[in-house]
Amino acid sequence: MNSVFNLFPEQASSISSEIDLLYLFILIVSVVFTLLAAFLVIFFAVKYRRRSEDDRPEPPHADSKLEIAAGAFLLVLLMGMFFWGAKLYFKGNRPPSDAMEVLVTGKQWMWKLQHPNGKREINTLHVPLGVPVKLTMTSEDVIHSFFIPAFRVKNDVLPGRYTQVWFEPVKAGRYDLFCTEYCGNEHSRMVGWVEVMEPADYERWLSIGTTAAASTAAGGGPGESPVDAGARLFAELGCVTCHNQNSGALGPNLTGVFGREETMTDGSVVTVDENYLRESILNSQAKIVAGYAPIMPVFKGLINEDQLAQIIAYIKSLNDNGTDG
Amino acid sequence: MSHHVVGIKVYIAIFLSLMVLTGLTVWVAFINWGFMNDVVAMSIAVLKMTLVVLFFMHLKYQARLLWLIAGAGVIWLMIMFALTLSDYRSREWIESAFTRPVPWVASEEAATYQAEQMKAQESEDAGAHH
Amino acid sequence: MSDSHPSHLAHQFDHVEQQRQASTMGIWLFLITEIMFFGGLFTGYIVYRTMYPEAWTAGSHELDIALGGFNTAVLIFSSLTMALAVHAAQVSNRRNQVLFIAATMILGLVFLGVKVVEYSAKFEHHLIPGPNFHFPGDIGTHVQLFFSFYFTMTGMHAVHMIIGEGIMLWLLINAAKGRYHKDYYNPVEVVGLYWHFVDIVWIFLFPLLYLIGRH
Amino acid sequence: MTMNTVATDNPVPAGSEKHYLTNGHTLSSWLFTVDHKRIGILYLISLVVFFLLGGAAAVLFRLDLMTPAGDLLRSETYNKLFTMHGIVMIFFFLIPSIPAVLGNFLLPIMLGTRDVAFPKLNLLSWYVFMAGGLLALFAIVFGGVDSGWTFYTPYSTMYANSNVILAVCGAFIAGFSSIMTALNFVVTIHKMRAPGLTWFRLPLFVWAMYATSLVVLLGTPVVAITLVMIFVERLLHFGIFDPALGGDPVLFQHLFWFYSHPAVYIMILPSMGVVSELISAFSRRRIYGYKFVAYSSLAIAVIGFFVWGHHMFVSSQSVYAGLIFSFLTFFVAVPTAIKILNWTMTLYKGSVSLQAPMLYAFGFLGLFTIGGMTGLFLSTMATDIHLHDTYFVVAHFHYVMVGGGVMGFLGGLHFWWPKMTGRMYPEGWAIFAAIVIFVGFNLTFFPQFQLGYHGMPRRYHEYASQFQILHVMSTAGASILGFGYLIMTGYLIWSLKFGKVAGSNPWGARGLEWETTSPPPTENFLVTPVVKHEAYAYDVPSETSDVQEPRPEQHNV
Ligand code: HEA
Ligand code: HEA
Ligand code: HEC
Ligand code: CUA
Ligand SMILES: [Cu+2]
Repeated sequence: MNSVFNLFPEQASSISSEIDLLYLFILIVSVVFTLLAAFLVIFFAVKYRRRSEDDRPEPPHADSKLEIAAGAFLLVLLMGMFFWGAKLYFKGNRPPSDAMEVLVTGKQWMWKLQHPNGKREINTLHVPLGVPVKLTMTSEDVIHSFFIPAFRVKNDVLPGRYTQVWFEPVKAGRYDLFCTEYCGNEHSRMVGWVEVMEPADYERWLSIGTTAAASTAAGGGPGESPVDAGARLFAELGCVTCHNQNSGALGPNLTGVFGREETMTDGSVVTVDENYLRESILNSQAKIVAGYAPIMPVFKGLINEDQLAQIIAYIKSLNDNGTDG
Repeated sequence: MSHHVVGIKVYIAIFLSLMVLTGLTVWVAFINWGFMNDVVAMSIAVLKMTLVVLFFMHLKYQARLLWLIAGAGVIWLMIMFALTLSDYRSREWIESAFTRPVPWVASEEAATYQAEQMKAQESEDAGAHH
Repeated sequence: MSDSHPSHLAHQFDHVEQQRQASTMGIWLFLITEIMFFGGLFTGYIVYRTMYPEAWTAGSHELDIALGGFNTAVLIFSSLTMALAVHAAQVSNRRNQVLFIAATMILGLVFLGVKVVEYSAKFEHHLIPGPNFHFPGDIGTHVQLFFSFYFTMTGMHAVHMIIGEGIMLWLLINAAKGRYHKDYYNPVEVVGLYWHFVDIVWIFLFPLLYLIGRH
Repeated sequence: MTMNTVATDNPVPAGSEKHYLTNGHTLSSWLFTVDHKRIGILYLISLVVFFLLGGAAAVLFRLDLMTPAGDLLRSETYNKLFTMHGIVMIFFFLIPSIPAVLGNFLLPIMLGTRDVAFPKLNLLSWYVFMAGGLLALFAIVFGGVDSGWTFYTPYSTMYANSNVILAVCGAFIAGFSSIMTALNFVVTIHKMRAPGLTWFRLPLFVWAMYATSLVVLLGTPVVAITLVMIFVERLLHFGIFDPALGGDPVLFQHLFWFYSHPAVYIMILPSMGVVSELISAFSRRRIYGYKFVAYSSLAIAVIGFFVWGHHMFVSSQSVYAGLIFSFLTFFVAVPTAIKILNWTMTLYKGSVSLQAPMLYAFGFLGLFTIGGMTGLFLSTMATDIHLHDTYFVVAHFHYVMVGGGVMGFLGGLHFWWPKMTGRMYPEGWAIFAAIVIFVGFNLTFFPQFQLGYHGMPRRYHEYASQFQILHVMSTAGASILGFGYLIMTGYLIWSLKFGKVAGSNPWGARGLEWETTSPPPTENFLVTPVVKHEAYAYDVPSETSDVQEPRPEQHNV
């Protein structure tokens, strides 16, 4: 049990100790300067205490040298903090490409999670040890924030958009998961656990859980992976009628579209990512791919967040299978 | 010092210029200049504003301090625009930097395929950006 | 205090010039707060316009250029009459002061009247954002966003006009009583500055709302 | 009524029967006064009431936080209490505190003028403030508000079931009151300085008020329009930030923090001004590097506008924007650090006397330094990811706002108390209270840093049990702190009647305010002072420091 009186909380992800090191650096700088300031103030106050009512000290002779030197010195120190912090921040923002992706949907007041093989869970996230995990997150209502203190990661979860967080657990165990953006009455109950398991245990857990009631209840068929569910929806919703391999198809062939740069009718170029796909499906008229007519129906209101995430997962999966992207 | 009394003729001249500029801005709006339409429209609006401020509002005849105040208002407005847009305009940059094809199930073939894809993507990126 | 204090010199000031400078500076400071006030709306406008250019164009096409252009002319004209009112005060011409202030007020009312006509047309066309909003096609929700800004921006502008009308009524009464003359015309000048500012806001609103993508 | 009591209870110091307090005893002589000093007193009374209300809310929810399950309150109540605490403390206490009370009272005196430039506007600002405050209180009593003081969308506009509209209107209205005060100050400082009082002879308090007022003028309108947008979206259902309508909730955060970050400098700059006055008075020296301190106020005010995005590092704002904001944030620390340096150097070879106001100044130095330094953990992007919205942030901002802002306010209140009331407060009690407040404060908020780094989120009614021990410490501290404030309130009220009569300059301090009687006459000075020396001319013997000459016909403006 890690006590709150330890300097650092549990370090359970690959980035934890790096963040702690930076924290320690700033802490040392702060303590040194605070103590220095406190010492000088007290020392001067005692040494130069008023000895008689008639004390008339000389006015100080300031010549700006001290200020300029101190300012310059501090600026250098601060720039060190800035660069260190920025570098680490960027690292925390770029998931490795082989990260396992888990879908996260926040809603008042619970976390819904879905694993690559379709297994769903609520408020508990099981992840394998030593495998980078990327969470693709969105919200059904207000802004939430996904925070795992032991991993030193956090990001807001927004309605209408995807945001992400990634981490690589380095220590098996059970860690707190908190919602850190105020989201209404039960904000403080929007908490859960992250279970970091040995990969083998994780595989076992994945396989036994796939027929769990939670999966069925949440919409997909039992044990249906997001990709499969997406493929099913793609057919059910009629997407295939326009998006297919036929040369005369009404819509662009979506194979290999993910990650590609697309040119729009207004000449702008966008890179296809999750948020772009989301917009293309929900508000198909917002950005029109060059060479196509704006005929795609708007799917907003027809599909929910879970289904949308599954369709996007399916479209992304087309990259791996297809070769004619 | 604004004891200066601006002549009526000046006012009339400014008024007429403002009217002409209003007509002009409507007229140019119907010509297709692409994004230049916005630039032209805003330039005309800024010009009109300048005329109003300098003459109707007498700033031309006022102390430096008031110029400074008016300028500060405009500059602060620009700060607000610029820094807010720094977020919106650059949101897509990082997305394309980290959004790479991600397989759902990390199977072995997928991983190799992935590696190839990434290489291809990277050379493409390099080509696209430089 | 001393006999050098004319009746229009407030107790805290030493002399008339100081009082005049203080009031001019005060109103200019107030105007920069107004710049920032409208600035918040303009920021939102820019952000969403760059996000949804088509919707903005489509929304703009629902506005009536003729009415908007007419109103622009009315407001510029009212700025002229306001400037002339200040001029009349500067040369101690009481009759013209009253005349021009009244003219400015009437022009302001014309502007507001036209605005009412425009608003009610939007109401009939279901273009008021909210549950009754209806815009054909798929960009409807974003057009609604355009109209949210249209109404908030022109609404805030109209509120400023209405306040201006109120202040001007007070000015008119005092001008009629002959309070303002070449040695003391700060109130006329200050109200004038406010009125011109409101005009400037409209100078920007007109192209930004009415003239998008007209070609 | 309260105002009346103050008016009539006030002692008439022997020898000077006629001063601003005795110039009319009726309630209406207070409610319709245009005297900047009386308006300052009106503000003082109103702000103390708001502070006690906000503090009472804090006491309630701190008690609730004693147990992990939050047994005292329902979560709904908890949420409404911290929201009320935040709104009241920020908009109705700390932002107006020093400017509206000490600024109103002292600024015209320090400038050697009879009143502010627009006295009626000044009175109006108090009424507007009260209207806003009462509206907000009304919202809190009838239905409550639970959006947090930050009003984040779409929660505040679409989901909250509480009285957001009224609270928003209250904050909106209060904004106008700040603007009126700020406008008055800027014009007064520019146009109404006494003869000889050049910019670089101004007390640093005046410089601080000047910088603060600029921030108010340029920032407050933005939060006003942002609140209007909330109003429009919530009440009229015009989509603006609602993602369901294509809006972007993050835009709200940009607009909100565009004001609310600079607002933290509205809260701290005046305190820094007060501390400059205290340190120079109690070490009998001109502030080391006067110009640096003066200019650094302006620098902080300006740079403060470029950094708001540091509240949004994990909001999914673009990381490049985050980079810019983080970078710029570090630049704010430099002028602040220089101020700390200059204050310390003023003590060096000074003649330091540790009376109660000086203790508060020292409290400020220590606590504000800790608060400011912990700001650096937050402006460093990587650490902020972990720290954002945890108790670390709560501790940071209480260290700067309470340890900095409130300490400065209390120090100033004690320092100028004799000037305002004509009576001395009891020194022994004051030192005792200062120490109790200092100890209680640290016990309350220091554990919160540790809580935050260990992951305790803010705005949590229930929490994981490992955090309990630190929460208990914090609550214990809060009761000591509250006790300290109560002692202080007690002896200050006591001193109104029983305090020693103060002469015009009980501290032997320099500055125009010490050259007029205590309490000052309604017109501040019987003759217009002519300033011949720089501020803090402690080396010049008192009698010749500022020669009083008859008001000249014309002087430079
Ligand atoms: C009076 C109010 C006040 C003041 C003065 C400050 C000052 C600073 N603040 Fe703070 N802040 C708040 C009030 C204030 N803050 C509030 C209310 C919030 C939370 C709002 C909410 O979410 O509800 C907040 C939140 C906040 C955040 C967002 C945290 C988050 O939500 O994730 C950040 C991030 O950068 C930050 C940074 C800073 C910095 C860098 C300073 C700097 O100005 C500090 C500069 C001072 C020093 C650096 C110390 C003095 C210097 C020395 C002793 C010399 C030695 C110095 C060096 C070695 C550099 N603050
Ligand atoms: C100027 C600003 C200011 C001041 C002075 C304070 C003062 C205090 N604050 Fe506050 N605080 C904020 C501004 C301020 N705070 C803000 C902006 C927030 C964020 C809100 C949000 O998240 O939206 C916050 C949030 C906040 C939290 C976090 C809540 C949460 O996130 O869940 C806590 C927790 O401990 C806290 C504690 C305290 C305490 C113990 C004091 C003490 O200093 C108070 C001491 C005062 C007293 C104790 C009063 C004495 C009077 C009495 C005792 C009379 C009692 C009378 C009756 C009971 C009838 N504050
Ligand atoms: C009536 C025909 C039609 C149907 C049905 C249809 N689309 Fe489309 N889709 C199009 C056309 C045409 C385009 C290109 C123009 C555009 O960008 O809107 C397109 C574009 C897209 C794009 C952007 C592709 C790119 O290259 O940038 C995506 C993603 C997409 N559709 C997904 C879907 C999904 C998912 C469904 C079903 C839920 C669907 N579509 C149903 C016609 C259709
Ligand atoms: Cu979800 Cu807080
Ligand atoms: Cu900030």
